[in-house]
Amino acid sequence: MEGGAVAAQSSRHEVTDAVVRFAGDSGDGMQLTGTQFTQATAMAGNDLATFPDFPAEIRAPAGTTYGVSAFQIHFGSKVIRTSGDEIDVLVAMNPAALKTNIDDLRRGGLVILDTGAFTARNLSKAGYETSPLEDKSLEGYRILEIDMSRMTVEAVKDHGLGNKDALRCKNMWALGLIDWLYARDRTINENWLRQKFEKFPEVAEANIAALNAGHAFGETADFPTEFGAAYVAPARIEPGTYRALTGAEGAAMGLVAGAKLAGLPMLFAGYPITPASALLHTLAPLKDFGVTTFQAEDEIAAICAAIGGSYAGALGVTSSSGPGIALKTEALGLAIATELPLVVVNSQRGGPSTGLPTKTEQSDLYQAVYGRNADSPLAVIACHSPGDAYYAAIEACRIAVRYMTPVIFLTDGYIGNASEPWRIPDFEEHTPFPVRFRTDPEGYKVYERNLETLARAWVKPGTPGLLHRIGGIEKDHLTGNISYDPENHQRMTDARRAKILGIAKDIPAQEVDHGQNGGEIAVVGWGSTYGPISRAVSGMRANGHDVSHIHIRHIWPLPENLGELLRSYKTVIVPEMNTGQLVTVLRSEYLVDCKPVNKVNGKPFRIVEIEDAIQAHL
Amino acid sequence: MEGGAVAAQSSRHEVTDAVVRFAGDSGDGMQLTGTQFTQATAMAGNDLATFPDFPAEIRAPAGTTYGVSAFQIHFGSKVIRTSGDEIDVLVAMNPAALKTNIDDLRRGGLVILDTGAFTARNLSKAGYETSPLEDKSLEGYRILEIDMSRMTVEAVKDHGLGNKDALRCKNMWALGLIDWLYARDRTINENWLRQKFEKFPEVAEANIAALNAGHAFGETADFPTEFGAAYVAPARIEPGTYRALTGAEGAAMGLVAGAKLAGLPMLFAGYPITPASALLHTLAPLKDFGVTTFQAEDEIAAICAAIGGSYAGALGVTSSSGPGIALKTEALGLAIATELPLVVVNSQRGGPSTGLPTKTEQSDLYQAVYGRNADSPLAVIACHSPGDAYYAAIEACRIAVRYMTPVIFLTDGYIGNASEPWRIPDFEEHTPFPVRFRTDPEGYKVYERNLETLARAWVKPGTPGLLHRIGGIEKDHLTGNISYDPENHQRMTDARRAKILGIAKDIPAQEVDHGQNGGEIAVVGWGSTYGPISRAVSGMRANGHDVSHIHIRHIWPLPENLGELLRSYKTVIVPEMNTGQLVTVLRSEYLVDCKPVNKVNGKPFRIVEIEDAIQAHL
Amino acid sequence: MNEVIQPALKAKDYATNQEVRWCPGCGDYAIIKAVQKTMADIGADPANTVFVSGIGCAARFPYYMETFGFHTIHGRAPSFATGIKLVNPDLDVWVVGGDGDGLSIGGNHTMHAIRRNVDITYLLFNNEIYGLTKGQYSPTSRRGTRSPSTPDGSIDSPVNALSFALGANARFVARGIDRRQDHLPGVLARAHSHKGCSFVEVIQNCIVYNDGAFEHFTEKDVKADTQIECVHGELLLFGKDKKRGLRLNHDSLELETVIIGENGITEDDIIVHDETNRTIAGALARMEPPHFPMAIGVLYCDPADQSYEKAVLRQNRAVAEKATTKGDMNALLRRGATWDVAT
Amino acid sequence: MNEVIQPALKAKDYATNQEVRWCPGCGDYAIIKAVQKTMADIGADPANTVFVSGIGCAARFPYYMETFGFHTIHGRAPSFATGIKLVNPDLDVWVVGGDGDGLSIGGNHTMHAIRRNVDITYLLFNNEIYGLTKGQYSPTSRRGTRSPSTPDGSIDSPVNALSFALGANARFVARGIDRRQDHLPGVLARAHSHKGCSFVEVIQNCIVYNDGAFEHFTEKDVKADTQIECVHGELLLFGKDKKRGLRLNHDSLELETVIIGENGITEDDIIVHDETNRTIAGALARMEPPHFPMAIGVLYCDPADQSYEKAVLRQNRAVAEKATTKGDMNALLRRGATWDVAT
Ligand SMILES: Cc1ncc(C[n+]2csc(CCOP(=O)(O)OP(=O)(O)O)c2C)c(N)n1
Ligand SMILES: Cc1ncc(C[n+]2csc(CCOP(=O)(O)OP(=O)(O)O)c2C)c(N)n1
Ligand code: SF4
Ligand code: SF4
Ligand SMILES: [Mg+2]
Ligand SMILES: [Mg+2]
Repeated sequence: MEGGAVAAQSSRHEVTDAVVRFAGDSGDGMQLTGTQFTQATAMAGNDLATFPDFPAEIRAPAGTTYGVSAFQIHFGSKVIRTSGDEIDVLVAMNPAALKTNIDDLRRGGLVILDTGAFTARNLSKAGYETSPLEDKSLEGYRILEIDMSRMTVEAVKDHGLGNKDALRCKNMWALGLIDWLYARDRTINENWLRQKFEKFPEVAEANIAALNAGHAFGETADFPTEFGAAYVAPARIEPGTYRALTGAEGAAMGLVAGAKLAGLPMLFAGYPITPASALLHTLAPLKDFGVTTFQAEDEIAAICAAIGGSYAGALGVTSSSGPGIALKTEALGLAIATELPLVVVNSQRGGPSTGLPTKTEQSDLYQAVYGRNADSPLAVIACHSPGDAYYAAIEACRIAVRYMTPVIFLTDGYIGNASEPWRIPDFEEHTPFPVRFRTDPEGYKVYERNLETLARAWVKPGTPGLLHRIGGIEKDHLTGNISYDPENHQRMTDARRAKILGIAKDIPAQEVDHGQNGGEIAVVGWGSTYGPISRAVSGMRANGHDVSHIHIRHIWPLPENLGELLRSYKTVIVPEMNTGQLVTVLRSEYLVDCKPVNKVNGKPFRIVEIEDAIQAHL
Repeated sequence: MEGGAVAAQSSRHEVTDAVVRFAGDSGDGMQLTGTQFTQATAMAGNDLATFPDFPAEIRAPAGTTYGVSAFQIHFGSKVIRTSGDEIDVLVAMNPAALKTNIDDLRRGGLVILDTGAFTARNLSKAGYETSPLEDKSLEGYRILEIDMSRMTVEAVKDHGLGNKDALRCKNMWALGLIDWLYARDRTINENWLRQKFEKFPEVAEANIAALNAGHAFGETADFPTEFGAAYVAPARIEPGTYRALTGAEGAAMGLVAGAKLAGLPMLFAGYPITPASALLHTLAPLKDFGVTTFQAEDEIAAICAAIGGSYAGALGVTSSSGPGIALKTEALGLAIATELPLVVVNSQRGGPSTGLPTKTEQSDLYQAVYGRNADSPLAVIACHSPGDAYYAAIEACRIAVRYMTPVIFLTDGYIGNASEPWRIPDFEEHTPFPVRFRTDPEGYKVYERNLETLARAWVKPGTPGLLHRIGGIEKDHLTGNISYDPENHQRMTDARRAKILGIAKDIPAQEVDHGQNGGEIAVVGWGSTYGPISRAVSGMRANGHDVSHIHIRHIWPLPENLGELLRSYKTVIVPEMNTGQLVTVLRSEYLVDCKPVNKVNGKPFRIVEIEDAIQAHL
Repeated sequence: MNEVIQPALKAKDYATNQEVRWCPGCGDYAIIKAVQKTMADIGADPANTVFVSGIGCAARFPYYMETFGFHTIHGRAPSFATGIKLVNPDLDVWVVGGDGDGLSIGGNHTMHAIRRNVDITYLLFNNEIYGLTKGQYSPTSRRGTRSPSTPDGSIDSPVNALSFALGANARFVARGIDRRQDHLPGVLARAHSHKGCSFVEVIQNCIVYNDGAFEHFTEKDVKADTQIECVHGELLLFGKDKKRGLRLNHDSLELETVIIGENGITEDDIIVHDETNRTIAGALARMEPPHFPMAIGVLYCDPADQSYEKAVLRQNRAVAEKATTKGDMNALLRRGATWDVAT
Repeated sequence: MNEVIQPALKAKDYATNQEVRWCPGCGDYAIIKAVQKTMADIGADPANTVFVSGIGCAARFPYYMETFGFHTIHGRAPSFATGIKLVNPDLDVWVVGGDGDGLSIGGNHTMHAIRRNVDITYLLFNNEIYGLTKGQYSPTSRRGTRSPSTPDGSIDSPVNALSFALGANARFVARGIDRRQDHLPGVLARAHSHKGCSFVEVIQNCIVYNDGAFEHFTEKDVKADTQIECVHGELLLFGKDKKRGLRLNHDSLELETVIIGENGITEDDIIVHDETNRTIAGALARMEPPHFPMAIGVLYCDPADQSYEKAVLRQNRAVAEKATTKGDMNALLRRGATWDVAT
């Protein structure tokens, strides 16, 4: 939290940005609290980024450390690119939440905790031998001890809830307090509560009472001065209509938009898996957008149904995360061989195997680019933020239908769950890329290629005069009949490769995100490392260092100018949340000595980690 | 066929080597004929290499071009490394066989054909509009027209077979003729016939009669002089006991040997697929060698059963080819996470998708090295010939059990079906690598690592005092209990990587197969390109060119000295039967500008193709 | 009315010009003949018909049908077919595959297509062997089958295709035989007309790797005594002179074969085939020579009110009609809380 | 004799020290309790016992059992178990998984483990939902189930776990209920003692995503009238005072529920449970409230002469004994034609 220069609002002191984390038991409703605070913050015109951190268990026994659920938000009057390296304010609803989150609090940061939950039983469940409120373990932090439990029960007592239900309003009490702290308009939260509990007005009113009580408490509370009532000016952001957007929403709407722009219905076939299921859930209700969702019996059936859908003339989309994508590889080969459009969304998570399903990682790039038997080229696109997921998904659809090819669309658990304010585009401004199915029987050859794109024509079954057969055995380069001819196989292999490599001509040249073409150091990233790299590079540039940020969306084929661009820097470093995967592709393609910077602990990079990596090469 | 200098045997002229191809209908028994000629040739002390080329159909209608089955053998008194670029002698049992094989005959080469099969019907089935015996299309070749059909029927008429059965002896007639041509001892074939038709002595005798008739015909036939009775001196090869060995046999016996050397029973679980099934078929009868084979319901069940087998304390082995291996990737991740030994054999074939199942390709290297979700390192080993398959398979087993890791063992359709004379080793001379299961409960930690190999201990369920649980969720680096701890995940990721990279210390330094360390050009190969590269390089060295051959067995991790070695050449070229896969790994690892030389038409490289590629860089 | 009269298509009009590449004498030839005859009988529109298959000899089928065809990957044909039907329920989709394709690697997809009741006609060619991969035993091979992968005889007991389908809640289950050209087209036509997933096992002789596996009930001289044709509403009789029949043992609830005229048995003892009876269908499906005749024909047919893809479509339409966004992308993008940032 | 007497283990001795991470109130707690009790009852040797599971809430089971445990990947547990048994048939192998694990992604492996008759005890926890992935509908969910992936209600009809198992030729099929602590251990003990694949469906309440799905037959006040305990050789009676029972309609061959004393019904009309009768087992498996009670207990048990892995082992031994190479590697390497090249 940087000190603000001018107090803009009466007695409030101004801060340019702050990082708040709400942490509590899975049952404490921390995700809702965080989302509501995000909403109010967004409406206040701040820029922001969030990072929800779920426990792996569905509902772990109350009070355990592994049952802690947290939601972090970073907001400010400046452009916000990450959810923040360190926490300024930690709201800890119980000892376990304190224990698992305190290490991320900056020295001198503020802890607001619910003493009512610091019972001996809860302390011991959290593994505390002595109470941190009594021993010296919290020295160096500012502590605000509040009996939120009691005060909540007190606040809602007129609403006729039992003690257990009353206590469940505790998160709203905390929200009220933090709303007060940053001068949020809590009517937004009130409206939401009324809508959510439409059928249970007494519950809505109890929650609102708690919210108000927390807010009122702020006025009288004894905050350490530097944490007193703060004011965060609206960020200077592009004018327009905004909404909060998660990566899963961004990807879902981008796919729907892509299908619309192609003029196609969509068949989305998936099988639940964390964190990919969010996409299925988001799309399932969108039946008025020509979306049919199909929950298949497994990932293989899902991709096969999606390919069947494309074969029949829809945009086939399938989605999973690493282990599920692994199961789809054989069928992916068929989509490559039959040259049908398909979008395969991979919401990456920690691996190998079941790994860390609820943690984030970028370790499926190898799988996307190389992970198939045979020479099986396809296109790979990665998004780098929730808002970017929308545009990247549209681009994935465009390439799929224009080139009659599967496209792997890489996102990850972090992007999927994180949210950011998003300037809503006008759909009419997108350039459509309507598909023209072939209907003319005259001279039709199944594998004849468009001279520009090298794509074959797309024919819907049901089209009179165009009866034909396709399959996974090598096919004659014109008729599509089975062919065992050696030269034909060479020709088809070359054509499949040329088609995919040719996409490079149809994508934007790689730009430098921040900095200049050429110089000392380029930091090259892809996917969800965007925020920390961007922030680290701009910070270091502000300090006069010659360092630039390049972020790659088109992982395969790579932009045509990328090799030249990379060669224009003395040093290229590549931070990835894996053991070094993009770096392999870049080194092999361009023979540039790119240096890997790796982190594989299930958490996004902190800005300082990128800064350190840059420092090491200065 | 190079002219020989001295006539070593009476009236026969000596040749140093020759390439003969038997081609006929699938029903004509060409594979048997080829194998029998191979046997007799091997017994005569020649070195040799063979290349069987099956049709894709089980049993195509007689007389069609796609039903042609061929068997090529290259033999000589010199060291033979490939089955030959061009054919010297083509035996064509029908018009379709002539049509599909004539292009591979060298100019001036000899065609021996069965005029009895050149009926109007067969000519038209083969797609000939005019008879090649009458038009000028065979000009430039030497043609020997023999009515083998009639002469066979004639020869066997005393054996009481019907006309159809009599005609089936035609291949033995052809064999007899070629036996005569190269002075083979046909008692070997006779003995085999007697054994094969043990229960049908009249069939055996009829076949022998045909064999003898063909042989007798040789004496009187009007061969073009340069193709007359030839003599091929025994090759100077290492003394010892020899046998003919196919790649499938080599790999199978290597796996059995590997398990024996480890002191383990083997559970081999597979699902039929061309060309991998041969391994299952070869192992299924070996029940007295502690081998249990299991034909699972699919490839996934197969690898899971194999992992289950390893978990229970056997050497788990699974085998498939590209599309089937793709299905195994998810489970492979579990073997990596649980750190259990496993050998995964991939008999590569043409792709993508179903592709060209009966044709060869080396296009699964990406899949082997990179083809998994997450950071999932494992070891990859490739064999380069039938005999080498034996030793490489042993090495795969050694690494799997010593490092508690899955090992992918790459072979291909060409190696699997090809055969070569093989000097049989004395099993007692192999160095055993006995597995010691942990049985001591004292201080047991599930993921504690051996300091040298970084492998965890292998504990069989059923061992008292060592109860424990493992699984695919990230595990604590000591206890093996589920751990979501970020630092632990980093630590385990690093450990998995370090373990595999550490294998590099335990494998031989890369040697130069032919040539010297450093110089103008290195030709780097892997797998079944060994023969043509070896031959091309030695040929060009004999002509004074500075070119060396390096052949890589350990694809991952690569030998420690490889980078330095590659850097010691001005030019490195990498021929592969794919669109450039090893080249990606080498370029990325060593930043050496390795040049790909690619061929993807389902057939092995010809020597001249490698020579041309070398020439282009001289 | 200005209607163009299409001349009726004949069986051979449903054959492509591609050379058929099954082994000479393979049972698949007979089956494709029966299918092409059925197509002509029902007047199928080639342009509206799709044959989808997995991998195997049987799965080569689509190449020889003058319709649309999709030769996919091993075991997954029902999943492709489901996707096709979800996008275009009006297409007539046939799935063809072998016993390995449909019951080994593909068993799960077969099961789920059946239980979902996707409106496809699934023809499973059972030759009790893996033909294409050269003769390994399959999940329908009888115990003791010697094959390249079981040189000493197979050990696992086989799955019965029709019991399996019934266990997966199939609503249409039938059996035909490659050699029964007089009978098979009728079964196929029934299967095709059933709305929902119709599952047909077609007994098929693999002349190369499993020749004669079924001769004990398909050879001319034995077939009358070893096959029973199930016809809804008719007595379950068989034998040359239809003197043999099936009776239900009311105590054991098992079927028994009896001879009319012997031991006082009359036609009244014989059960009438009721193709809507699930229990009987199960018992018929399990019958095998030598103790029983093989049941052929439609063993079970009890259509659901609606097939899967039709119901999906209906739900899609109903929900879409009620939706407030009405397919407007801008409305979707703006759904939920929004705020304006002014210049 | 100098034998060390092992003190008998108690149920709690089969529990690990790991914190159980199911949601408070989850039916899985009751099931593990029943399993641990069963282990004590049968005197299971922890060191000789392996729990194998796939992925899902249910599949976390092995972590909580003080035995060997292998938590594998989604749907494939039966395949791992098959591998384990083939290597060491003496191990006591239990497979545990949810309805998604065993019937959705893993349906095929379940089927093949059953038909092969691998000697494992397969416990399928059916909560009619995907618990671990937060509540999507499963293949056993009833039509119309609203879930995150089917916000407007599911459309496909569910599979019945026991019909499916019977269709796959299961030789042991049983059903238990999480809340029936008095009954479940008995079922588990029977399943365990069966040689071959025993398949047990355990009805399990997911308190978070599908709470109350089974209350219509598990709640205290209704359970007597909505559950029927199948006991071999005993009448199929249910109801508070055992006045209700199952009768067979000999024409339709369907089961009917009847009340003794009404319409002249006596105990003689009620069928005696014969657990070796496949036809009855099928009908019992299909029964569902409200028209029928849920059948629990051992519905079918008809052991084969031998389990798969035992038969494999026997064949291996027999063939090995007759082999001329006798496991001698040098003999193997030299098998077939060889020749010598002299120096
Ligand atoms: C993923 C995969 N695994 C294995 C194979 C090899 N394969 C092709 S067809 C087949 C089985 C053939 O048997 P079946 O389905 O009964 O058909 P049939 O040839 O007998 O008609 C197998 C195992 C394959 N093509 N793909
Ligand atoms: C290959 C793969 N696909 C999907 C998943 C995600 N997944 C984990 S458990 C599960 C289903 C859980 O349902 P069920 O098997 O019924 O178990 P329950 O949680 O209800 O006990 C799914 C879809 C996965 N882990 N792996
Ligand atoms: S192998 Fe058998 S099933 Fe396949 S085509 Fe030949 S005869 Fe038919
Ligand atoms: S989600 Fe359901 S099944 Fe899973 S632990 Fe919680 S209550 Fe049990
Ligand atoms: Mg078959
Ligand atoms: Mg479940």
